[in-house]
Amino acid sequence: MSDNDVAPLETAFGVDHHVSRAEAPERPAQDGGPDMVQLLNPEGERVAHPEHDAVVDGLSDEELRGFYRDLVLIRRFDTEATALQRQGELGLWASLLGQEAAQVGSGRALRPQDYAFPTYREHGVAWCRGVDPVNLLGMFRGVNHGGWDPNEKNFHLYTIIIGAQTLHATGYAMGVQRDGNVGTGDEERDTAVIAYFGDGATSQGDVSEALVFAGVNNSPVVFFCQNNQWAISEPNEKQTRAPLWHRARGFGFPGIRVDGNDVLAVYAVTKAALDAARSGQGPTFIEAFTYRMGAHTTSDDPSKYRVSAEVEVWKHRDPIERFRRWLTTTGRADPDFFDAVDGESDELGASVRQRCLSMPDPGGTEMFDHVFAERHPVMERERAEFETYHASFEAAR
Amino acid sequence: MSDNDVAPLETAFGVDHHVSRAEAPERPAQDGGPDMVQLLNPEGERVAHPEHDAVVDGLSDEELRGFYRDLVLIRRFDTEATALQRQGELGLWASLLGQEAAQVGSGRALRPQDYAFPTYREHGVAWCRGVDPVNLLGMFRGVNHGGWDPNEKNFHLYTIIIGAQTLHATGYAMGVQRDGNVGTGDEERDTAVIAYFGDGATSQGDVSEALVFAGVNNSPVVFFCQNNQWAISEPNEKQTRAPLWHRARGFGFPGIRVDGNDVLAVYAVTKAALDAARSGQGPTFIEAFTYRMGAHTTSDDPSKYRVSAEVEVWKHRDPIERFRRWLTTTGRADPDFFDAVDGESDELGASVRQRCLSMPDPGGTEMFDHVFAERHPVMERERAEFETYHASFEAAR
Amino acid sequence: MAATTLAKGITSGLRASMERDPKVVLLGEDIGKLGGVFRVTEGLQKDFGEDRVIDTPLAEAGILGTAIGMALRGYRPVVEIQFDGFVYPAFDHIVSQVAKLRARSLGYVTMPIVIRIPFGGGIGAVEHHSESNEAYFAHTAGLRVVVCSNAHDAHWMIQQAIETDDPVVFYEPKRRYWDKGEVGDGPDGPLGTARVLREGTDVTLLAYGPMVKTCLQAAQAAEEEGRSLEVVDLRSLSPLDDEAILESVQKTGRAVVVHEASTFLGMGAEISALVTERAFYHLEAPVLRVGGYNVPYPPSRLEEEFLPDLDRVLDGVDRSLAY
Amino acid sequence: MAATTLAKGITSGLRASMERDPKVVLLGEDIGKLGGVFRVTEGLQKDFGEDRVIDTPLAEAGILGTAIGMALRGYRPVVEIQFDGFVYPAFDHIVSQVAKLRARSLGYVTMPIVIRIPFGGGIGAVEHHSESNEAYFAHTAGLRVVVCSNAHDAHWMIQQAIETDDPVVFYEPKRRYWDKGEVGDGPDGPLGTARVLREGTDVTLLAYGPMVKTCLQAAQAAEEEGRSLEVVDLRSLSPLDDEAILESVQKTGRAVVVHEASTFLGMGAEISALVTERAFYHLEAPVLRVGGYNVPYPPSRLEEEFLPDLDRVLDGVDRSLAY
Ligand SMILES: Cc1ncc(C[n+]2csc(CCOP(=O)(O)OP(=O)(O)O)c2C)c(N)n1
Ligand SMILES: Cc1ncc(C[n+]2csc(CCOP(=O)(O)OP(=O)(O)O)c2C)c(N)n1
Ligand SMILES: [Mg+2]
Ligand SMILES: [Mg+2]
Repeated sequence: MSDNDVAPLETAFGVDHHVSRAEAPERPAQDGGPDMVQLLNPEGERVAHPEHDAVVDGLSDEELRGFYRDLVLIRRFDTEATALQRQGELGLWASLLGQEAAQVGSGRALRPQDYAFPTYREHGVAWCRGVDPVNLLGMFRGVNHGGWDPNEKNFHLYTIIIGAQTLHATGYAMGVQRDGNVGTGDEERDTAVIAYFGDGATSQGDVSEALVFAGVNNSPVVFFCQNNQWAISEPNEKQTRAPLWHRARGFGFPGIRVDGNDVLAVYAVTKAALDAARSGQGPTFIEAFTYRMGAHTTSDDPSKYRVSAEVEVWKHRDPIERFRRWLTTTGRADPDFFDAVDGESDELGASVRQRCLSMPDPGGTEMFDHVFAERHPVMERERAEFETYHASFEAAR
Repeated sequence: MSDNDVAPLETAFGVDHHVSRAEAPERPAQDGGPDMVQLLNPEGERVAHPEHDAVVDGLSDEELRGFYRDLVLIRRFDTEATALQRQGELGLWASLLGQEAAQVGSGRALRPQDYAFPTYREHGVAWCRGVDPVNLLGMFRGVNHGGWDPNEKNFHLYTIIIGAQTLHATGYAMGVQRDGNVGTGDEERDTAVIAYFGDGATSQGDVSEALVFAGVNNSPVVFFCQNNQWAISEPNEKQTRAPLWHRARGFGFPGIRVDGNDVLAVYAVTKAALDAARSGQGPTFIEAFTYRMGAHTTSDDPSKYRVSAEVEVWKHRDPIERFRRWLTTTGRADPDFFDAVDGESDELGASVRQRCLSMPDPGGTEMFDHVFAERHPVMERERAEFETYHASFEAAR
Repeated sequence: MAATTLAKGITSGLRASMERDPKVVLLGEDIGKLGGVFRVTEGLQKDFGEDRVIDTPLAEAGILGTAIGMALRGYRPVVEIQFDGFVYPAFDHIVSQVAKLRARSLGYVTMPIVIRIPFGGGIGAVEHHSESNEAYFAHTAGLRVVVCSNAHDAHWMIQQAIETDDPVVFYEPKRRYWDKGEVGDGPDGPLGTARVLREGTDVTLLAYGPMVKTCLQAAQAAEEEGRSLEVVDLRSLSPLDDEAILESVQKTGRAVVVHEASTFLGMGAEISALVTERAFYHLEAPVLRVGGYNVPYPPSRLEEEFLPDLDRVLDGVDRSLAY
Repeated sequence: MAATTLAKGITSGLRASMERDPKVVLLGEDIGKLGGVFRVTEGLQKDFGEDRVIDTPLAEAGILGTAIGMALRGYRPVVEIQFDGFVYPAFDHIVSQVAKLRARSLGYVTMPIVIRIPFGGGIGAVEHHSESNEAYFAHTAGLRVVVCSNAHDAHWMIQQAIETDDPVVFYEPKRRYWDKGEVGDGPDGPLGTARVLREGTDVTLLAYGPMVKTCLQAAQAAEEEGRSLEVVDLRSLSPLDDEAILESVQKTGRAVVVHEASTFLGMGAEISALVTERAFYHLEAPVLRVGGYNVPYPPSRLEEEFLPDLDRVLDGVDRSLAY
């Protein structure tokens, strides 16, 4: 092979050294590598970045404290949901523990008119969009499959089929283009779409097809990949040989890796990508380099497949800790503020719990109610049969 | 976006200039660009290439004349098939006109133990593998769906579902790895797999998934994309924003663009990739930059969607003409040789025609014969019913 | 309107819908300049522009997936699948998303998507180009599945399919694309209804799409032998027009379902079960099925023997009458 | 052998096949260290290595597509689909390649692939985790579709499925994974045969997978009311064991088919059609169907009302006997 086509290849983990093609990928310590955008290091120190400094320096202290509040409250919500599952009130829960900064940073970069397409783990994004968190429990409690109005907060239903939502986001963005809501310069009109997905999802053909469609159409969509290093029990190297942020280039648009545990960096990078999309510069692929601190879901048992030493490494990179430290050392927040957030967080936990327990079960006939928009004889007949059957059955008792 | 993630993007056509993200792709003159490997220019002049010179210089004159013979005979076969279709002897034909060098160059780089997975247009590859060309007509005549034994010449059946065969090739290569037939150093044992597909196919999720699987498993498979610029009526820019050879990098292995109308370059590049695969260095993605000179198939009418000026440009790049010129000017072949090939080619045309016309129609019950390997009551009952019905029907006449 | 082909009936129907509603967009492979491999969308890109008649990348999952996104944004996508055998890469989006999104969202979201599929055999094509896969979609709760059999229905049913807020899989009998017929002034009843095309008293033939013509010919031939066959064009496979089916079978007491698809779990199975459940005492014979054999679609030189034809339909009628 | 769970019956069956034939390889998501989300492949990667128990990338089309390639190279891939609702991205490879390759190649190529699908509801799961999609594959010519309902069959049928040179879709009733049963010394008849699990004279219950247990319980309850129900475990959905089905229904004159899948074009439709065609004069009542409603699988708090249970089965029996 000639040199012009084989620039240094990287392993999936961004350690930027030349890898011979003969070497099989192995599992290194997960380090984002030198290309990763980071504005706040794990010690809570601000790292200068010529391109992104201006944006974060422009954030008011109130906005910054707002980020912190989001991070804490969404973690609290998540903890409560996990507890509710343990107590049998939810059938399942997919925790976002460790991914708060990736979600809050990106979620807060969205404008009201933007639209988000989540997986099943974007509780933090939902929170930023203003979706009532209790709504997020419905699916896991088994009372509905989602059940919020996606258009109320421009936040689509959770999508469980891995990767599918990236195409929906792309199509939505193609609609935005047809509405003329790109590149007008009107801040309230220009619209971007953001598609969330995991590292595992990048293997699905759907995700690659979304990159094709978005590239060809130059659509206003940001592909936001939370690389939490694991897809259930499978580590990154079972999904890809190259770092994920490299993927986009071959589809004709930029890819970038950001420290997913750094809320400032995620905010800045996502904002830049969304701005680019809204102004007609097309898609961007963002790999938020983070870690799934908990189990895949409450049904999972990570002790079967990963070592706790790895988790320990990532504990030191906690997204909330470093941000709190920075807020403190820079004098942007004081102990009263932190106490207030803790108080609010306890209230949130209690109210979520109480409102979860009082979520009504759906009535049996509801399963027939929303399948079709227009009259459908089979629905009508089965609904009637269902009622008759249950009535007779009750009567017989 | 920072510079480190946005290196100059190219349009799909390899013109290597910086394209702002805002510019929508447009349709330039198809030029392979400076990264394209070319050893023989359209004028038939040898272009030096430090990496590949040795390989082609090592080819004997006889081998080189063999390439020429292949190119001419396969074009003759293709012309005959097109004629047979026009005369109603085939239901359809997918011509390889213009792609002879891409197919012969790659096909001749294969070793007997290698395995090829074609689309429906790889008549030239089939020829190089030693598949009886009449077999290729069966599917188009409607007497079978392929009907050769893939394992006889290590040439899989034609695959019509776009892109599917790239996964089959990858799985086959995973089998080769498990057989230990990679990197042993034994020339007759080490095995590579080659998957053929078109530019349009790159949009299919299957193809991207094949790149994922091949990358992760470091499998001995070469992805050979014949970019003939068109997928039926859709030009490259409807399929991709980036040049196709860029695709591979994001999946962790090299991509390379080669002049698909230059049999020497295709041979050299493919041989290097196959050697790498066999020796355990994993996959390569080759984009053979070529042109579909004819219609998509005999059912197609390209006048609806492309201008003849474009076809004219490519006529000057004819793969056979340039090679003939080079063989002549370098004294590697003389008029007698060319005459002999022409004679052989007429014979091939006549024999193919005659053998096509005498291909027997299948018997009706054959449709039940090969569905299952083991006894199946439905097959047996329906076969019997079929026979009874037709017998009674004949009797009634 | 003057006589026109079934294919052009769809073209004019698409055109009418696009003129009426700017949210109607078409997506598919080669539907722009080429007008589709069957020329059904011919001229539409020229008149409505590339934003509304979209030549997509070659990826069916991508087509359906982006169509879903466009529907979520308020568009009404009409998707063309180039041939029946190419719908499978999009299967996941159709059954897991298109069919379920409304129910999943408790009705907040609608999926006004039409999936046009040229289907069936008889045109001498290579493999994957002659499939009849309607049963997969008819079995899928949440989809409407309809089939046109003539130019008139083609023209009106495509408009009805586009107008409904529910997703519709719209089958087009490709070997009847070039058959001509009159297009009347309005649709014959709402989407979801069957139509009796020929009245008769001895046996009911239930068919759809390409087999409707075959059944009408069979009925004609049977008449010459003194048998009176009723021909029902089902038009809608999901929901089935139970009432129309039962009414006819209760009258004749005998039914033969005819389709190109393999019989095992084909539409004939459902219709047989349905009729038997709901009209048991009216049946003088079991509902019989005449369909494709339970083998992969054979090479085209065998398709005449694979597909039901007039004789096989009449053989079915004979078997029914033998009870 | 001692009593074991259905899940572990499959594990031991896989192990036996892998020991016997080094060409048997397993592919799937999370089947290695984790042993699959249902732990069916637990311990196998440890014992047979990563080359034979392959944790694949998260892409079902990729899994099936590469399995096809491995089969072409002489391997016998056993694929695990993590949950029923995730098989659709692989649908194209299953119906266009796995099912057809042997016929296409005139028998030169065989496809000894087993596609394991944990299926059905009743475990309180979120959406896409409780689907019963067997009818899609049973309608597809070229596939064999089987379902186990107990530990014994699980253990032996998986081995039979691996041994046959034909492709097999192998359904595992996930809510019965933890049910225990004895595993006997050998299989009860070849793949493709049904089994009468309980003899009876009044009505035949035809079921498979998770509903077998429900039907056995219903038969037990019915006995207490003096009714004698015969329970047939179909075990094979394609091909159906016609003879066993007909024999039973000819004896009782009445049949109720029970499954979790939606009834419209579900297995019950085919069985009803088949029985009516071939045993018309034996039927004292139409074949009735008790199944899932024709709606997308509901949220789990409603699944008890969606799924057939003992009472709904007995209601079906009552309706049959009322004829
Ligand atoms: C099509 C499909 N296949 C399989 C699954 C089962 N599954 C659920 S989550 C998951 C792993 C996802 O990993 P990743 O994309 O990295 O997201 P994460 O869960 O880490 O956020 C799998 C395999 C699914 N939901 N959909
Ligand atoms: C899954 C699928 N979708 C659509 C088609 C119809 N089709 C056949 S060939 C073709 C274009 C293929 O273009 P390309 O991959 O560039 O190959 P080429 O024909 O140019 O060699 C299309 C859309 C198909 N065969 N399979
Ligand atoms: Mg992950
Ligand atoms: Mg092409």
